[in-house]
Amino acid sequence: MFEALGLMVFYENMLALNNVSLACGDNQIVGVFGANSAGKSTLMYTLSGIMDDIAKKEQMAGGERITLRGRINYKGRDISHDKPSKRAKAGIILCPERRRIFPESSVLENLKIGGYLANPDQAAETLEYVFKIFPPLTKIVRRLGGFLSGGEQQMLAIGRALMAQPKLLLLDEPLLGLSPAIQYWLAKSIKEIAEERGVAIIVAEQYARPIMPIIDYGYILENGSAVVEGDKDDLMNNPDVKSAYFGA
Amino acid sequence: MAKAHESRRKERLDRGVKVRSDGVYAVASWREMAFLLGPRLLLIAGLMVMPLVLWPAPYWQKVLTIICIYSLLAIGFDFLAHYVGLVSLGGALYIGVGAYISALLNTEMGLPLWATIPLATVLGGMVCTVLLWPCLPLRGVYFAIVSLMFPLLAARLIEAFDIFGGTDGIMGLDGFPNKWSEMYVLIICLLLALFALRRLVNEDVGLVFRGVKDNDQSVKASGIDITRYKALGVFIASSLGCLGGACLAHIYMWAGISQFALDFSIIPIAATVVGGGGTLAGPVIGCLILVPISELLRDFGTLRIAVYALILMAFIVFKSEGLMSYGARKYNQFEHWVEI
Amino acid sequence: AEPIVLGCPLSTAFLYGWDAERAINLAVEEINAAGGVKVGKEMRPLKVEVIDTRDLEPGVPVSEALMGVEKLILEKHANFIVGGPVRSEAALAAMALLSKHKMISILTTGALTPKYHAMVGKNPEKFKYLFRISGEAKWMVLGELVPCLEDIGKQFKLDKLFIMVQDVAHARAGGGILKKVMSKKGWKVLADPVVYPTGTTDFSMGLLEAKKNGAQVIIIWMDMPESAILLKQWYDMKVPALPFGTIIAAAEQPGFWKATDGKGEYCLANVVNAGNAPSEATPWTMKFVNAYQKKYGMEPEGYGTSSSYMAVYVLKDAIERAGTLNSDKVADALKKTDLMGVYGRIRFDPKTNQIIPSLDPKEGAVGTVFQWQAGKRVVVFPPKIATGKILLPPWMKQGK
Amino acid sequence: MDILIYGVINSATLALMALGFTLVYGVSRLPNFAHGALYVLAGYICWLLLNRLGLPYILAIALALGLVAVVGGAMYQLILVRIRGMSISEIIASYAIGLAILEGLRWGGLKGGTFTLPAFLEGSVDIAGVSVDFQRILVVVLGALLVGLLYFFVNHTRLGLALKGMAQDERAALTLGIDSDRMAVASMALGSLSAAVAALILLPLGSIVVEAGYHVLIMAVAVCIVGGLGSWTGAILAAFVIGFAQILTTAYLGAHFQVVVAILAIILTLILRPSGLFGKQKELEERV
Amino acid sequence: MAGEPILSVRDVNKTFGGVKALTEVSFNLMPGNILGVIGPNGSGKTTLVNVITGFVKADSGQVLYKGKDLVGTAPHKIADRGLTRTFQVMRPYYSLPAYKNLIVPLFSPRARRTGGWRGGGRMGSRDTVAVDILEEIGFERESYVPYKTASSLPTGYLKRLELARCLALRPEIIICDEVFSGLSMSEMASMVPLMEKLQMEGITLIMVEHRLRELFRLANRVMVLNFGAKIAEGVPVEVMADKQVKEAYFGSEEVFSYV
Ligand SMILES: Nc1ncnc2c1ncn2[C@@H]1O[C@H](COP(=O)(O)OP(=O)(O)OP(=O)(O)O)[C@@H](O)[C@H]1O
Ligand SMILES: Nc1ncnc2c1ncn2[C@@H]1O[C@H](COP(=O)(O)OP(=O)(O)OP(=O)(O)O)[C@@H](O)[C@H]1O
Ligand SMILES: [Mg+2]
Ligand SMILES: [Mg+2]
Repeated sequence: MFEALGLMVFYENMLALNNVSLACGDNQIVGVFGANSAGKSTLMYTLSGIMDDIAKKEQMAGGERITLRGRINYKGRDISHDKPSKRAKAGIILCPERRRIFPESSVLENLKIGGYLANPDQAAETLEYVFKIFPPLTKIVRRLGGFLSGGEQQMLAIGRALMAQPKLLLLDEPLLGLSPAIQYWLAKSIKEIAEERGVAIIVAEQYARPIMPIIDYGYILENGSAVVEGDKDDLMNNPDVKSAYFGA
Repeated sequence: MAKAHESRRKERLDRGVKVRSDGVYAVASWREMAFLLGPRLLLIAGLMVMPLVLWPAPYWQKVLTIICIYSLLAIGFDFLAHYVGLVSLGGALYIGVGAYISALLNTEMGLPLWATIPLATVLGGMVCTVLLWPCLPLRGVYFAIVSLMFPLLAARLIEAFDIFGGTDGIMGLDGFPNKWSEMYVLIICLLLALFALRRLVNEDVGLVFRGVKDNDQSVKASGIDITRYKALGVFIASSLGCLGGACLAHIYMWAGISQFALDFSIIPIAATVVGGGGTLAGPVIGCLILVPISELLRDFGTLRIAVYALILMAFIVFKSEGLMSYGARKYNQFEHWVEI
Repeated sequence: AEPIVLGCPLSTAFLYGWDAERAINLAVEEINAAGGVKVGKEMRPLKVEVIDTRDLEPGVPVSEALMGVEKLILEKHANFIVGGPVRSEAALAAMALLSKHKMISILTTGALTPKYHAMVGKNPEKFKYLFRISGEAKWMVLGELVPCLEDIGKQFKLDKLFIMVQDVAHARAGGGILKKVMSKKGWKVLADPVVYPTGTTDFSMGLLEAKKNGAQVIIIWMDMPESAILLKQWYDMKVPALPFGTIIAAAEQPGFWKATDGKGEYCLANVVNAGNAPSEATPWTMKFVNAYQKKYGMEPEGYGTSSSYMAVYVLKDAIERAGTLNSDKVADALKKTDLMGVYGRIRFDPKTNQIIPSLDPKEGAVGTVFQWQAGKRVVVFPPKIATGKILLPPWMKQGK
Repeated sequence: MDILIYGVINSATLALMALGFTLVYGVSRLPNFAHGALYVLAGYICWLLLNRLGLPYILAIALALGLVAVVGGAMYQLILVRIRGMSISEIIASYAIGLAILEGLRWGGLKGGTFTLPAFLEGSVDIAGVSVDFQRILVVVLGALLVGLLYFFVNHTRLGLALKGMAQDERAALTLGIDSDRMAVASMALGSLSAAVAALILLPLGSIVVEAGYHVLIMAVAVCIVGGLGSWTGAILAAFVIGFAQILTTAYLGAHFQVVVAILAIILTLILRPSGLFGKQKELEERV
Repeated sequence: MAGEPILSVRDVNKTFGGVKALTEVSFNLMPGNILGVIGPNGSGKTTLVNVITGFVKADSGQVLYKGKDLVGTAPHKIADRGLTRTFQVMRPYYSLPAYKNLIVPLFSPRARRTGGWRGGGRMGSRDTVAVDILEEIGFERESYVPYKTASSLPTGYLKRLELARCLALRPEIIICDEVFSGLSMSEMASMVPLMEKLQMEGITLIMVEHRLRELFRLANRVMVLNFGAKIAEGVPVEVMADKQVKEAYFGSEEVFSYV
C-alpha cells in the first residue's frame, strides 16, 4: 500500500538518508530501528512531507541546504510532490518526535484540533478511544498542554495523531518518557490499533525491546542506510541486532 | 521533492580558509589573509574616504552623519535582539536620553562637547539600564512593547511636567567645530563600536549572551545570573544609542522631546532587517541603503513615505535573510551542481 | 536670468503646510508674470523649492525637518527660506541652523510660540536673519481673543466661560492664560480648562459639565480635526453656549461645514490673519482671495495662506530696496519694511523681527474672527473689518 | 454615573479597536502592524463608495467590509507568507505595508478633517441622567456581539480551532492536515474584516483621518499586550482597565495625564504580570 | 550509613492552581550516593527536581543542602553552589555548535572558581575542555558531531549534551531528569559506566528514570512517587517487592515481568 523508493536526503553536504527503500502493507506494523542519528526522524519527516516543508522554508529564508530525492508511492499514486497537508488528508499522519503539542491549548483542545480532518462522529468516537488507551489523560483534560509532564505530553501527542483518523500512522519515538506501564500498554495498543482500526503503522524507535515483538516487518538503520531488514524473527535472531538492541 | 534536476543537487563548499567551526582560522597565505580581511578593509576604507568623496555635495555629508547615528542605534538593536534576545523597540529612548544629558551638561554645567559626549554615553547607558531594569524579566513581544512605551512616556512626562525646557526643548548647545570633526567623530565611533561588538560576541562572554537568547533557563542552570547579563547587554546597546543621541544634539545644537520620536525606534530596526539580523555589519549596510533612499525620495513630497515603505517591504520580502547574510554566503561558499 | 530660489520647508501633508505652499506659488506666479524681482539692474525670476518636513506628523522627529531645511540650503541652494518649519519646536530648533548658514528666513505658518521672537530679541546679532510674518500666540490671546470675548460679553450680556483644550503645549498654556485673564476681566470661568488628548472622539463628558454649570461661551482650543465631532455633539445636545474655536481650529477650513453636516453653525473661529477668509480689510484682501479662488477653486483655507503670500511680496520689496541678495543687506531692508498688504500694514518690530499686530489694518497686521452663518464664514471681528454681526443659536437665550 | 457609562463606552471602543489585532495574533502569531491602516482604509473605502459612487449606506458598508478583507488576505498571500515566522521581519514588513497604505491614502487626498461617515442612528437618550447618543450605545452592543461571535468562532468551530493550532506550532499542525498557508490567509482576511467592522462602527463618531491609523494601532497593541497576547478574556478586561483608567484620570487628574497614566498602567501591569493579565506565555516558556 | 546527608528534603508541598504536584515529600541523600526516583507519568518527579533546583518555589517545606535551606533561592545561585540538573525536555542553545554549548557553563563563576579553567587566558582553551567533556560523554572527538549546531542534533545527543552541561560546572550533585530515555541499548551500555565513574569521583546523583533495569543496577536507593506523594523508599530490591509500588507503578504482573 505504501512504499518509498531510494530516498535520499542531504543536509548541506551530509547524507542523512542514503538510498533507503521501505514498504508497508495494509494493517502492517513496520518498525524502524537505529541508534542516535541513524536518520530515523529524518526518514519520518520525509515520509510525511514535513521535510519538503522544512526545505521550502529554508529556501525562502535564503539557505538551500536540504536536498531530497526519491519516490514515495501511496495507494498506487506518486505522492512525493504532495504537500504535507495533502498527505495528511490522504491519511498519512505523523506523530512527531519531541512531542510538539500545542502548549497554549488545553488537552481537550489539543485533541479537538487533532480532529480537524475527522467528522464529528469519528472525532467523538476516537476521543473516547484515546482516553481508553491513555487513562491518565482523562484527569487532565482542562490543563494547558504546555504544563503537562513529559510523559503526559507524549501521550497527548499520540492521542492527537490518532484523532486525525490515520490510515498510515508514523510514530517517531513514541516511547520516549513514558513510564513502563504506559509503554507496555502503548505497545499493546499499537497492535490493537493496527488490527482493529485497520491502520498501517510505521514506528521509529531506538528502544527496540517493547516494540520488536509487535512488528510485522522491520528495518535497521545505520548512518542513513538500511543495513538489515526482515520480519520479526529474522531480526530477533540476527546476532548483531540482538547485541545492539537487546543488550544481551 | 525538488522538481527540477532530478539527479543533481547543488553542492556548497566553504571557500578555503574558514574552517567549519566558527572562529578558528588557519591562515596560510597572503591570499587567504586578503580573503578574510578584504571585506573589513573595504568597509573601513569606504567609510573613511566617504566624507572626502562627498566633498562637492555638502548635503550628503550631512546625510552621512545621520547614517552613522542610525547605524549606532541599529547595531545596538541588532546586538540586543540577536545576541541577547531582547527585542527593544525603544531606540528613541536612548537617543533622547543621550541628547538630553549632553544638552544639560553642556548648557547647565558648561562642559565642552568633548566632555559631554562621552559622559552622555556612559551616564545615558546607565540611566537607560536602570529604567529598563524592572522589565528585564519580560519576554519577547512583551519586552518589545514595554520598551516601545518608554520613549512615549518620557516625552509625555517632560511635556506634562514642563521640565528640561518643556516642549520647546533645550536650545543653544555648542556645535561641532566644523563638519569634518562631526563626520569623523561619528565614523570612528561607529567603526570602533562595530568591531568591538563583533569581537565581543565571539568571545566567551558573547557566547553567554547568545545562551541567554537561546535558552535562559539553561543559563540559569549553569549558575549564571541572567539578569546581570541582560542588563549588561542593555547597557551596551543603550550606550551606543546615547552616543548617537548626544552627537545628534550637538549637530543640531538643540535637544527636545521629539528626540523620543518613533522614527528613531523604527528605522534602525528596518535597517537591521534589510541588512541582515545577527551580523552587526548588516545593520550598518541597511542604514547605508535606507537613509539615502529616504533622502533621495524627498522630492516625491508627500508620497515619499509610501514609496519608501514599499521599497523597504521589497527588500524584506525578496531578500528576507538580509543583504549581509546573503552576501556573506555567496562570498564564503562555492556552489556547483553535482551528480548524486 | 538666474532665478532666486525660495526654499520652503513645509509639512505639506497638513493644512498649515499645503495652504502656505499654495499661497507661495500663487505669489511667485504673479511676480514672475510681472517680470520678476529687480536685483540691482537685473530682473530675476523667483523659483520655489518645497520640501516636505513632515513635522506635523506625530512620531516624526524634528531632526527630520532640520534635515529638510539643510537640504534646501545645501543642495537646492536656496537664497531665502520662506514658510516653516511649521511646528513650534521645529522652528525653534532650526534657529541655530539658519543663523549658522546666515540664511534669511521668514516664518509664515505654524509656529505660534512667543519664544521665537523673544529669542531673536535676546540675541539680535546672531538671529538677525530670522523674521516672522504671521501672528504669535500672546497677541492672539490678549490682543484679539480677549477683546473679542469682551465684545460678545457686552453685546449679549454673557459672562460664563468654559474652556476645552487639546493636549498640546500651546493649547494647554493658552487655556491657562485665558482663564486667568478672563477671570480678571470679571468673567466667571467655570472650571479649569478640560484637556483632551489628540485624537479624542468623545467630548460628551465635558459638554455635559458645561451644560450643567450653565456655560455661555465655550472656548475650544484644538487643532485636531476631531473638534468637528465636538461641534456635532454640541449641536445634538443643544448645549446653550456659544462655541468659539480659537487659534488654528478645525473650524477655520471651508470644509468644516460639510464635516459637521452643518451642525457647526454659529461656531466662531479665528483664522489668524485677514485674507484667510473673505473680508474687506484692505483693498488687497479681496484681490488675493479672488486670485486664490480662481487658481485653486476654493477659498483660502486658513492660517498660513495670506501670510505666506505676503511673505513673498515683502521679500521682493526688500530685495529690490537692497539691490542685492546679500543676507545682511536684505535683512536690514526687511527691518525697514512698511507695506500695505493683504492683512493690513506690514512692519516688523525692529528689535524682535516680529510682525507688528493691530486691530486696525491701517496700523498693523490684523487677525480675523468669523462665525459660521448658513454655510458661510462671516467676519465678525475686529470691528474695523467685520462684515456681519455675531448671532446666537436659537436654543440659547440672551443673558440678563 | 457618567463615569461609569462613558467608561463602558470607552472600554468598548478600545475593545473593538483591539479585536482584529488580537484575532490575527491569536490565530496566526502575526503581529499585524498594518492593523491601523486597514482600519482607516475601511473607513475611506466606505466614504468613497458613499460619496463618489453614491451607493446606499448598507451596500457601501458591505462592499467596504468585503474589500478590506480581500486586501488583508492578499497582503498575506502576496507578501507576508514569505517571511512567516521571522517575527522582527513580520513586524517591520507589516508596519511598512501599513505605512504605505496610510501615506498613500494621505497622498491620494485623505487629508484634513472633512471626511466623515454618517451615524447609523441619530439622536440620543438619557440613561440615569446622562445623555448618550444611539451610535455609542450601538458601539457597546455591537462590540459585545462581535466579541461573542469571534470567541465562538475561534474556540468552537473546526476552522477556528485549526487556526489556533497552526498559530502555536505550525509543523505539528501540518502533520494533522491543516494547510497552514491557506489558514494564515484566512485568518488575516478575518482579522482585516474585524478591523473594518470596528472602523465602520467607530468612525461615524469621529472623522476619517490618517492619524487614526496610528492611534488605533497603538491602542490595539496596548490592549492586547496588557490582556496577554491571544487571550480574549484578557483583551476585554484590559480594554476595561485602560478604558476606565483613561476616563478616571480625565475626571480626577486632568486629561493631560491621560496618556501618561495609560502608559504607566501598561508598564506596571506588565512588570507585575509579565505575560499580561491573562497570558500564560511566561509560565509556559519557563516550565521545564 | 554514617554522616550528614548532603541534601535533605523535608515535607515539601507544591500545588499548581489546584493540582497537587507534590505532597509532603521528604527524603535524605547521602554524599556519593545515587538515588533513583521513579513513578508514573505526571507523578511529580520533574516538579520535585524543579523545587530542589529553585526553578519552582515550593509552597511549603524545606530543601536543605549542606544544612542551608534553598527554598526561595534563585536557580542560578543554587547551581553556583554545585547543585545542577538536566532538563527532561532538552534545553540546549540551539544556535550554537554542540561544544560551544559548554562554553556557557564553563564561563560561569562556579566553573571558573573550581575548575581553574581559565586556561592561561588563551582563547580556545575553553573549547578544548569542552570537547574533552563531550568526548567523555560519548561524542566522538574526531567526528563532526561536537561541531554541529545543536539544532541539527538528534534527540539522543541532545540528552547527553544536557548531562555534559552539568559536568562542565564541576557540580557536587547532579539531578538527571530522564537522561537515559532516547538512548539505544548500546549507547546505554556506555552511559551506565559513565554514571558509575561519576559516582566514584564523589559526585552525588539523583536519577529520575523510566528505564528501570539500568537504574536498578546503578541506584543505591530508590524512591517512588505517586500522585505527588512518596509511597516507598529503599534499596532497589525492596522497592521492587513493595506491594503498593507494584500496584501504583506497574499496574499488573505482566508489566512487572516485562520490566
Ligand atoms: N536540520 C538539520 N541540519 C543538519 N543536519 C541534521 C539536521 N537534522 C538532522 N541532522 C543530522 O541528520 C542525522 C540524522 O538525524 P535524525 O534526527 O534523523 O536521527 P535519529 O535517528 O532520529 O536520532 P535519535 O534517535 O537520536 O532521534 C544526524 O546526524 C543529524 O545530526
Ligand atoms: N506549571 C504547572 N501548572 C499546572 N500543572 C502543572 C504545572 N507543572 C506541572 N504540572 C502538573 O503536575 C504534575 C506533575 O508533573 P511532573 O512534570 O512533575 O511529572 P513527572 O513525574 O515528571 O512526569 P513524567 O514522568 O511524565 O515526566 C503533572 O500532572 C503536570 O501536569
Ligand atoms: Mg529522532
Ligand atoms: Mg518528568
